[in-house]
Formats: sequence, structure tokens, C-alpha cells
Amino acid sequence: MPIITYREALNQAMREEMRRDDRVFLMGEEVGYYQGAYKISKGLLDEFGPQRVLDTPITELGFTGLGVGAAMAGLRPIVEMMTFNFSLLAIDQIVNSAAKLLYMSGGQCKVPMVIRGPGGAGHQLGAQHSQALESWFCHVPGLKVVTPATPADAKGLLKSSVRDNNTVIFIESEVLYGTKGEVPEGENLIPIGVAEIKRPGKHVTIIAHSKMVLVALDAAQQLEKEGIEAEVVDPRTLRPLDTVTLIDSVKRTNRAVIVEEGWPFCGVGAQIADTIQLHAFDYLDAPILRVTGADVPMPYAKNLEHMCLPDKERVMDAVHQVLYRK
Amino acid sequence: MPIITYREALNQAMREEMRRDDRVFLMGEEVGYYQGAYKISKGLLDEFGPQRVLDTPITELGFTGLGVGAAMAGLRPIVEMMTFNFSLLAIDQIVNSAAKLLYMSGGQCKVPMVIRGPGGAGHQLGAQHSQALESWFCHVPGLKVVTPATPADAKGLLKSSVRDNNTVIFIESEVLYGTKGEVPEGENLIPIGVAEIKRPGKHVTIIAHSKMVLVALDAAQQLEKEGIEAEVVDPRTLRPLDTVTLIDSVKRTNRAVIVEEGWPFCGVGAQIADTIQLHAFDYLDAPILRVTGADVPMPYAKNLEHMCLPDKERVMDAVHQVLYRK
Amino acid sequence: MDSSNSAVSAANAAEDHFAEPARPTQEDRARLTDPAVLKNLLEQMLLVRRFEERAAELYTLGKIGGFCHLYIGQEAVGIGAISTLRPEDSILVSYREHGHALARGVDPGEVMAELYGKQSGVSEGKGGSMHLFDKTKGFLGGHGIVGGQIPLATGVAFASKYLKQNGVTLCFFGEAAVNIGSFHESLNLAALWKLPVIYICENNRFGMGTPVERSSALYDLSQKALGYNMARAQVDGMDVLAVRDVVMEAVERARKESLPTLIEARTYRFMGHSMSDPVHGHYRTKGEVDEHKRHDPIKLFTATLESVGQLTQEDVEEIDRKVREVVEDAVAFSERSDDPHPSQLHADVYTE
Amino acid sequence: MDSSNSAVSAANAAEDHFAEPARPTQEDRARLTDPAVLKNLLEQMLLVRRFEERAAELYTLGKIGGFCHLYIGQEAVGIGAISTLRPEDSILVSYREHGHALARGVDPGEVMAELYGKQSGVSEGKGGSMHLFDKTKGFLGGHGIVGGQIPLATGVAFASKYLKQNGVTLCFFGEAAVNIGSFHESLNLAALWKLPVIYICENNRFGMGTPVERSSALYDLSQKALGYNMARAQVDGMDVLAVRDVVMEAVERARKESLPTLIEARTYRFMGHSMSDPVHGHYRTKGEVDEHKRHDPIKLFTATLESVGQLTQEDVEEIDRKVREVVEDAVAFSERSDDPHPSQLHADVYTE
Ligand SMILES: Cc1ncc(C[n+]2csc(CCOP(=O)(O)OP(=O)(O)O)c2C)c(N)n1
Ligand SMILES: Cc1ncc(C[n+]2csc(CCOP(=O)(O)OP(=O)(O)O)c2C)c(N)n1
Ligand SMILES: [Mg+2]
Ligand SMILES: [Mg+2]
Repeated sequence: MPIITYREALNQAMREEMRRDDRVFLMGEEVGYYQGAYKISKGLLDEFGPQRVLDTPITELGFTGLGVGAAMAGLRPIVEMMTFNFSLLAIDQIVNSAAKLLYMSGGQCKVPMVIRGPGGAGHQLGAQHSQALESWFCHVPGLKVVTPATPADAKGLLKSSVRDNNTVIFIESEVLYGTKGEVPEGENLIPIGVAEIKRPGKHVTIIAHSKMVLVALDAAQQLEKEGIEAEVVDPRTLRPLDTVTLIDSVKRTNRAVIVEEGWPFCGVGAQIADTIQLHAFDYLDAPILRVTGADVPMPYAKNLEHMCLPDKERVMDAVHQVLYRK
Repeated sequence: MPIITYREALNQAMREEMRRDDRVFLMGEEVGYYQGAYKISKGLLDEFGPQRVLDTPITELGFTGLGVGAAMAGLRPIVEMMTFNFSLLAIDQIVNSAAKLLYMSGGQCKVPMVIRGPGGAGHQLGAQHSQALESWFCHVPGLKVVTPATPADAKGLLKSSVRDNNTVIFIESEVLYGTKGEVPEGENLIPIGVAEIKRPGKHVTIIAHSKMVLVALDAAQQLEKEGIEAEVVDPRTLRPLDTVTLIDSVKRTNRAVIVEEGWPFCGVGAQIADTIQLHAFDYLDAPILRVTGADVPMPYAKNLEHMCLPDKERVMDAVHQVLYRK
Repeated sequence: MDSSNSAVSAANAAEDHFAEPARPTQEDRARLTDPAVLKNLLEQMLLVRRFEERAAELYTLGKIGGFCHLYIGQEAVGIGAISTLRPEDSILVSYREHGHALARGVDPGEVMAELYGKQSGVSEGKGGSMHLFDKTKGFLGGHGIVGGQIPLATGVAFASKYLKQNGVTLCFFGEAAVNIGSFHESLNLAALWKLPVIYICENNRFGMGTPVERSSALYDLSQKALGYNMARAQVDGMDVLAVRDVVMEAVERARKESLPTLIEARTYRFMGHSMSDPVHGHYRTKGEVDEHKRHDPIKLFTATLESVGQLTQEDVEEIDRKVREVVEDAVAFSERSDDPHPSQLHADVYTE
Repeated sequence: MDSSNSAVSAANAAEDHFAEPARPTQEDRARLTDPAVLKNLLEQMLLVRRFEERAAELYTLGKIGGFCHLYIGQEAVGIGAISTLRPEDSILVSYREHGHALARGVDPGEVMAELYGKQSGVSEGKGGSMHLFDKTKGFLGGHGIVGGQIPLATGVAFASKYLKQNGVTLCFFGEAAVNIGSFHESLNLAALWKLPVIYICENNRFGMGTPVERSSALYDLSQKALGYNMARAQVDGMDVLAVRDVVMEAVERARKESLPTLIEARTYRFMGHSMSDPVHGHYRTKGEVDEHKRHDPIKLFTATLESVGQLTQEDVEEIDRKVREVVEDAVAFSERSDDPHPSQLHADVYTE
């Protein structure tokens, strides 16, 4: 299987879907002539032309709403948020239009749209450019939320998202763009709503999504040396959440650690913890622990930023705790 | 003690704080000449004049940001959202400016502001006008989130919020505005971050905020007839959350039911459940149950809307379940 | 560099494509208009008026709930404008959209049933008064967030151009909506990308209780188009034929040249902001409302049609009888329709 | 009713308070300006230039991280504008704000230390290049969301008026920011409420890789003021004295009449959008950049000062030596400063 970057995987997914279906178009800041702020759309303007690859003014609310309208009227927009931090300006159109039009219209107005871009922290980008807001989108009925961690998932899930007839919030990661992995060639759709066990294990379940999956796998590898077999489960899709796979894993390991980059209070991990205690109450041998981003706006200073982000060590500590190893 | 409405309590709180401190001013749509869309600001324009009671154009992003700037520069704005649904348009200024300026500026820029208005459903207002989004605000470090359920709490907490030097998201309820209760006269500040046991009991803890407190108390009263003594705890402030009081109650009752009006997935209740399982794991005799709004955009039809909102019956069912009574 | 820039700006100074408020009287226009069209316009205006008068009663009886914003007094705008459209065209409106839906030919029974919250409503009872949708008619809502429909309409126009369907999109909003960001962002996008959309600002003087003079620094709202190099027009929104002519021009521009237009229609709201709002609160006097009622678009139009000999008193009464029947049928239909089935609660949150 | 409305609109048609791009040459202006001021302006421009040249090196050395947006080429705008202010005035800028901070007299060492992310930085290392704050100097950031500072600045002006402090607020943003909703909402509020704020649009031709012609339907950006009945001006942003004069007028208008102004300064960015962006990517040629560098505001100004006999080559070198020293001291200070203490992580999320 070819080994490509997460960036290239996303690029292939968009290219293939745009070739397959003329109604698919890409819109966002710098996606065209500039080839994308993070070069995800490299070459797409050349291949598909300015009718289908549109550079927008800096008007997140306007062009996201325009995308929703275009989707209502039969197109299949891919809207790139240069980063998801800027989606806050568009959130009214995402929540009040994209997520509700189908329901409010009694099923008449479908909004097949993908809103994609990097979420979470980069490197020292400061408080306004380092937010992981997936729990917000997960809260909203009518939206689907996808957070791939590997190139293969990125490609397979983006293709499925573009074909989905609902609005999909597709959250990537600046830090993952350069990572490499095997990606099957051609048509390989990964269904939305299906988790994957990234690493099997029987002593503890570590649940992580997006780049935290890599942190979890790191920790698992290290733990193995201590004879601790951690199972790493990646939901891949946060909404709808594949609770069956998560619960099944916890029922086998009886212990759970949830890792997320975002803020702790009302984070996605809280919902996952609630789901686990509800469905696996009698199987739990220890409280569910969460490893999250620090409960602060992201500081610029490197040393402070480092303290904010979950790392291998903190995940291992949590695992030790749920195993009462210290 | 005088008995007044929740509406009147809010009005008194603003009036008293505006009399006490010239830097406090009120801004929002229809707060002046129209006396407030829900008449919360009745009479304030007459008493304080158009310099301190400002009708804004319909520009939530603009006037909220203006409020933040005014707060940075020494004023203490009260910004009324006609309803919190519209705060989605202002969310960038709330999250990226109000919540972060103090931190980003290394402690230099305080933003003493209150953003207040009704949250949640009214009666058949439809999907775009019936959202309970408190979990979103709770997710954000730098914000405080207050959700009073009674006239006394509304007054005492609004006064404290106006005096707080941080940005406070103060969520009221259209359905509560007309409710009455005893409110001590004059200066009666209720500290932010302190929960209240609205009704003591030893068999189960029901945690509810805002108008769900009334639903919980209804259920508790009914349950009493069955010999079930439910303790109803109202956090009153969701961020910072008074975990001590909540945990202490659950440790006594060993059972918890959490009621909220909002959507279930990633709702505030999920965080509360996570907090409880973490700190009271060994005390729980049953999984924590949540009673929430339906996981759908709010429908207009009366019968469907009714099905969406938590009611006494659903709370009682949950209590019976955690008590294994059925 | 400055020179190069000024070259640019010379090529692109805000040209003011201002369409003079058309001079002819309503009589003049009537004489130039097909009698069938005139009759149809009157019939639609009366239908909307009677429909809403009835809706107001039903609201007070508790048959209709939630927010209910009436169009009474503004009928000439929506009806004149929509009379210029073709089937392939689209319409998006704010929450004050009963009149536009009916003008577009959405079934009155299904509209009324929607206000009742019945399964047989256009939006299956899930939308209500603020969220009427009939995709088969290109009627795309009914939107409750001020300004929310403006980017959406811009996108619908974008799709029509992208798909080469040659459709035109009408986007209606109130004068208070011009102050919100989505208006600004959308108009720039439409002008920049040359989209076939017509923005119709229904200036009824008030956003709830706030007069335009206290919400916008510029009162001559069509001039907002200058900031986007967009064609603009201002029209007497109480004159259904004047509105029709101005919109026809804009539709032409959109269909032939794929260019947007901003139109300000000066009108007035005879009722309260919504059914929960008094007809004239602190913010305006009964005198002011009565004064404006003297310009009732239906009265004006009936008088015109009679004066130019297109209609007799009897014809008018005949039409009125007819529309009242339509309204009563709509009410009867709504009364006998079922509430949505409980199973509908979770339907259409997502689609396959 | 229509008449009453037109009365209103007559009283309030978008009057165009357009200040002609001032005619005099930089030499003319120089002759009319206090020599001390001239020298100070040059010194500030050189300080900013040298400071940022050094910052660029340090960024490539990994001493500075995150996004770092340089002001090189645009110095005349911020420095000319800020030279008109008093201590009670305030300044808010985008993320491209090093120059404005230094022009306002924020300590270069503390600014550099902030770029280093040190505890001794103006924002205690928590803000970084994009979030410089020095409240004692009325320098209120440093904002990373495009357009985010515009409502904030409007609010700061509101507070100054409310508190009768008679302060003026300068708000700087790029030309691409005029398309975002917060610009529109803020300018309307400022004009409607007559706030003492001056909006300075630094038109450096590009928003990242997008030229203004592809982001705004109207290229002559100061004309955006027409939509808000606001005074406006356009100025050559490469001429520090022209900028100073135009802003001085606007400051006068703000301070005396409490009225806002929109100023477009035509300038050019000599470096990439940020340090992670090539100087000329696909979106512009080296030739274009070089062409613009011929209008380097510092070169122009030095030439002027020499031609009017205000300065000799030696004076300039002397000033340059001096500012280079200041920059080196700033670097040394940053190097020897400590990282924020870990205990700072949770400090200042909330205040008492
Ligand atoms: C963003 C937003 N803010 C506030 C409201 C509440 N609201 C509903 S209608 C309205 C007034 C709108 O006035 P205008 O745009 O002139 O339309 P009209 O009602 O006069 O037709 C307001 C403030 C809303 N629906 N959306
Ligand atoms: C709302 C928002 N969208 C996108 C971005 C990413 N971004 C940062 S700067 C920039 C270009 C801004 O250009 P301009 O306003 O002309 O300012 P300049 O950088 O030229 O000084 C963009 C798109 C952002 N920071 N905020
Ligand atoms: Mg209006
Ligand atoms: Mg620029």
C-alpha cells in the first residue's frame, strides 16, 4: 500500500470526489491561487478551475451561509475553514441553518455540506488560534462530527463525508498534516460512525481522537514494557458516536482513560465518561479518568503551552491510577 | 419578605447596581424605549437616561464587542441578549475577546461585563428560538456561567455578577420571568459558585438548574408521597461549579439524577456525571441517570415540543430507576 | 504603486447605478399592465390580507402559537416583487413571510395548517409561522435569525449560476437587518462574484420598537449598495405596480447579466411587530399608524383599478368573497388535520 | 408617509465627507513640520525596521515562535498616525502590530521579550507577537481574529466618551478586514452614536495571497464610509507626513466633535504575510515587490529630510546606530529574561 501524508490523503479525497461529482466544489480563504493556507487544496484550482475552487473574502459567516444555501439548492460544498477557530464567526449559520433546515422544513431541505479544516493547537499560536472546539459541534443535533487521526482515516472519512447528505464538521489537525501512513489506493470509503481499535489490549481502554490517538499509542507502547496491555480505541467519528465499540472494550478491560486536547469542562470526554458509566457501570473497577488540555486559554510561551497539552506521561499516569499501580 | 416576580427581581438588581455605580450601563436591543422585549429593563431608561440605557441596532457581534472594549476601558456593561439564541452571532467576541483578554494581556485587561438574557425554550418558538446552550459557555475558561432558578437567586446573583470583575454569562428563562418568590429587600448578594440544596432528602440526589429546578421540585414532592425523599440540588452557578456540595449530597444519597433542558450529547449534565463518578465512584449504588431535552432541533408543534422538554414524569421515572423501584 | 492603485480605483470607483424612483402614477402603470395581471395582483393582496386577519383571530383563540409576525400593510412589496418571477426562481424571507409564501402560490391550506402545527402543514408542523418551506415552489423559508436568510439566498443564487439554471433569487428582509454583518458579507460576495440575486429591503420604518433613524447611521438605505458597487433602487412599497416595475428591472439584470441589485421598498407595518406586540406601543402613536393606513396598498390599488375602469365595486367584492372562501377552506383543512405523529419527533434530524 | 420618509432621507442622504488626497509633496510638508518631530518620526521608522529585521533573524533561529507578522514596508502608516496622539488616547491593532507598539513608546525590550515568550514580556509571555498589550500606554492589543479589534476599539471610544475623558481611539486593520461583518456593524455603531474613533485601513494590497480586487467588490475602500455617513479620507501610506496630516485632521474631528472617520492608507507589505510565508509566493512576483520597494517609506523620508536640509547622511547613520543599539539591548534583555514560571499557567484566567 502507498505511504502518503495526511495532507496528501485529504487532497486525494477532495480531488477524487470532485472528479466523481460536478456538484462538489471547494470554497474558502486561500484555497485557490495560494493552494491552501496549509496546502491541502494544492493543485485543485489548476485541475478544476475557479468555478469550482473559490477563494473567498474573509467572511466566514457569509461564505458558510452561502455554502448552506448552495447545498439547499443542489450543490455539495466543501467549505474550508482556514482553522476552526474562525468557525466561531460562522457558528450561527452552522447551528441555526445547516443543522436545522432539514428538520424545520419537514424534511424538504437537505444540506449536504462538509466544513473542514484544522482544529486544536499548532505550535505557539496563542489563545485565539489554538482551540479544540469539537464538543461544541458534537452538542448539536443535525451535525455530524468527524475527527480522523491517520492518513487512511482522513481519506476514507473525507470521501464518505462529501457523499453524506448531512452537514459534516470535519476536523483535521495542523500537527497531523505532515504525518505519514499507509493509504489504500482508489475507492476506500470509511463509514461515518464507526470507531476503530487502533491497538488491542486487555488491561485498560484508552479512548482518544484526532492527534491524541498518537499520544495514546505512544503511551500504550511504553506501558507494554511494564506489562500493561492498553487497548487504544479511536471513535474517529464523535457524532454519531460508536458507543457499542467503546462500551464493549471497557467491558473487557474494566478500566477507561479518555484523552482529548480540548478544555476539560464539558468536553467530549465528559460525554464519553457519562456514556460509559451508564452502560458499563457494573464493569468498572475504577473511576474513569480523563486527560485533557489545561483549563486555560492557550498561552504563547513554549514551556506553558507544553504544560497545556496532554502527553504520553500524563496518559501513562492516568493508566497507572486506574490500575491502582500508584 | 416581599414576594416579587423573577422579572422584577432582575429589574431591581440592575436598578440598584446602576444607582450604586455610574460605570454600569445597559445595552441591547429594545432595552430602552421599548422597555425590554421581555420588560426586564422597564423604567430604566426613564431613570438613567439614554447615555446609560442604550438601544442597539441588531448587531450582536458589534455591540457585544463594543461592550468588551468598553469594559477593557473601565466601564461595567450589562449586555442584554434579547435571547441567548442570538448570542451565537456574538460568540467570537465572547470567546476570543471577553474570555481571553485578561490572560493574553498577562493580567492587564479585565473585562467586567455581564451578558444576560433568556435561554432555553419559550412556547412553540421553533428550532432557532428554543436553544439551551449553557454547556457551550461552560466549556470556556475565562467565562463564568450563572443560571438562577428563583427570584431571590436571580436578584442576588445578578448583583454579584455586575460586581464581578470577569465576564459573566447570566442565563435567565422566559418561562421563569413571571414566577414569584420571596426576595429579601436591599443588599443581598449571593456569591457566584455556591450551590443550594433547594430541598433536602436522603434517598436520591436530583441535580437541576434554571427552570428545571422547578420540575425537579415538583417531582420530589410527588415522590414524597411514595416515601422517596429526594434531595434537590441547584448548582445556581454552572461555572465555577460547586462540586463540593454536589459530591457531598451524592455521597449521602448514593444515587444521582441530573436534569437539564438542553440537548443530551455533551450537555452540562455529562460533565456533572463525570465529576460525580470521579469523586464519588465508591458511593454510587446505581449509574447516574440524566433527564435532558430531546436530541432534536426544537419542533414547533405543541405536542412534539412537549415531548422534548423534561417533565415531572420523566424525572420520577429516572429516580425510580436509580432506586431500582421498577 | 499609488498610481497603479488609483488606476485600479479609477476603474472601480463606487459607480452609483441608481434607478430613479419611477415617476409614473399607479394609474399610468395600470393602464400599461395586462388586466389579468392586475386582477391577479389584487386577488393575491386580498388573499394575504384576509388570511392574516383570520390568523390573528386564530392566534388569540390559541389555535396558533409561538411568534406570529403579520404582513398586513406591506402586501404590495412581496406580491409586486414575486409577480415578476418564473418557476425556476427562488425566494427566501425572514420570519414575516406568510404573504410571500401565498404570493408564490404555496397552498393556503398547508400554510394555515403549518401555523396550526399540523402534520399537513408545509413544514409538517415542525416549522410554524416563522419557518414555512415549499421546495417544489422554490420557497426556501421562513428564517428566524435576523439576516440569516441573506447569505443563504446568496448561496441559492450561486447554485443557480453554477448549475446554469438561469434562476433568479429574491431575498426579503427588514430595514433593521441591513445593520447586521451577514448583510454586509453577503452583498460583497454577490457583487464580487456577480450573482443573480435581488436583495429587497422592506423598510417598514421599525425593527420591533426601534425606528430606522435609531438603528442605521444612513437612512437612505438603498445607498448601502454604494459600498459594494451594486445596482440599487428605491421604491414606494405601498404601490404594488411600482414595486413590480422596479423588481422586473432587477430581475432582468440578474437573469441577463447575472448581477445583483439592492432595492429599498418604503412601506409600513399596520400591526404590532408580532402578535405578542401591541399595535402601537410606546414607540409610535395611534395617530401615526392611522396616518399610514391612509396609504393602505390595497385601498390604493383598488381605487386605481376602479379609476382606470379595470374593476367595478362588484368585481372587488366578488374577489373578496372568493378569497374569504379560500381562507375558510384553509382553516377547515387545518382544523381537521392531525397533529404530527409522535414518531415524527426524531424524523428528519438527519437524512440518508 | 413616503414623503415624511424622503424628508428624513433628504436630511440624511449619504453625505460624502471626502478629504481630497492632500496635494503637497513630502518636501512641502517637511518644511512645515517641527524638525524635532521629523527626526523623531525617522528614528521611530528606523527603530521599527531594525527591530523587525532582527526579529526575522531570531525567528529563523527559533528564538521566536508561532505566527510572526512583520510590518516592514508599512511603517509610515502606524508611525505617522500614532505621532498625532496624546497620552489619554488608545490604540488597537491586528496581529501585525509590532510597529504600532513601538511607535506608541512601548518598551522595545518588553516587546522583544514577548516575542521570545518570556515573563518579562509586555504580556508576560502569554500573548506573543500577535497579542502585545501595554495598558499603561493605552496600547490595547494585538488581536488575532480578523476584524476582532474593530468592535473593541469602538467600545474603547465609547468608554472614553461615556467617561468624558476626551480620548481618541485609533483602530488599525488590513484591507481584507473591511469585508467582515464586525467592520460593518462597528462603523454603523460609531457613526450612529458619534464615537471618537478613527478606523485606519492599511491597504497593503493583499490579505495573505488574495489581492483586494478579488476580496472586495469596491476597490476604493475609503468609499465604504458612504454606507455609514462617515467622514473618510484616502492617503499615500508610504508618505509618513501625509499620513500624519490626514490622521491629525481626523483626530481633531474625533476630539472636538466626537465623530468617527474611516481612512484608507495605500501601502505595501515588503515581506511575506507572516514569517511562515515566502516573500513573494504564487500571488505576486519578485518584480512587483521590488517595484514597490522603490517607494520604501524610510528611503523616501530620508531623501526628503536630506533634500530639505534637515538631516545629513551622518545624522541618519547616527540615528541608525542608535536604534540598532536599542534593538540589541532588547535582544540581550530578552535573552537574559526567564521563561514564565509554571505557576503562571493558571494565573489570570480569572481576576478577583
Ligand atoms: C440576530 C437576531 N437578533 C435579534 C432578533 C430578535 N428580533 C426578531 S425580529 C427583530 C426586528 C427586525 O426588524 P426588521 O429587520 O426591520 O424586520 P421587520 O420585523 O420590521 O419585518 C428582532 C430584533 C433576531 N430574531 N435575530
Ligand atoms: C476571522 C479570521 N479569518 C481568517 C483568519 C486568517 N488570517 C489571518 S491574517 C489574514 C489576512 C488578513 O489580511 P488583511 O486584513 O489585509 O491584513 P494584513 O495581513 O494584510 O495586514 C487571514 C485570512 C483570521 N485570523 N481571522
Ligand atoms: Mg422593519
Ligand atoms: Mg492586507
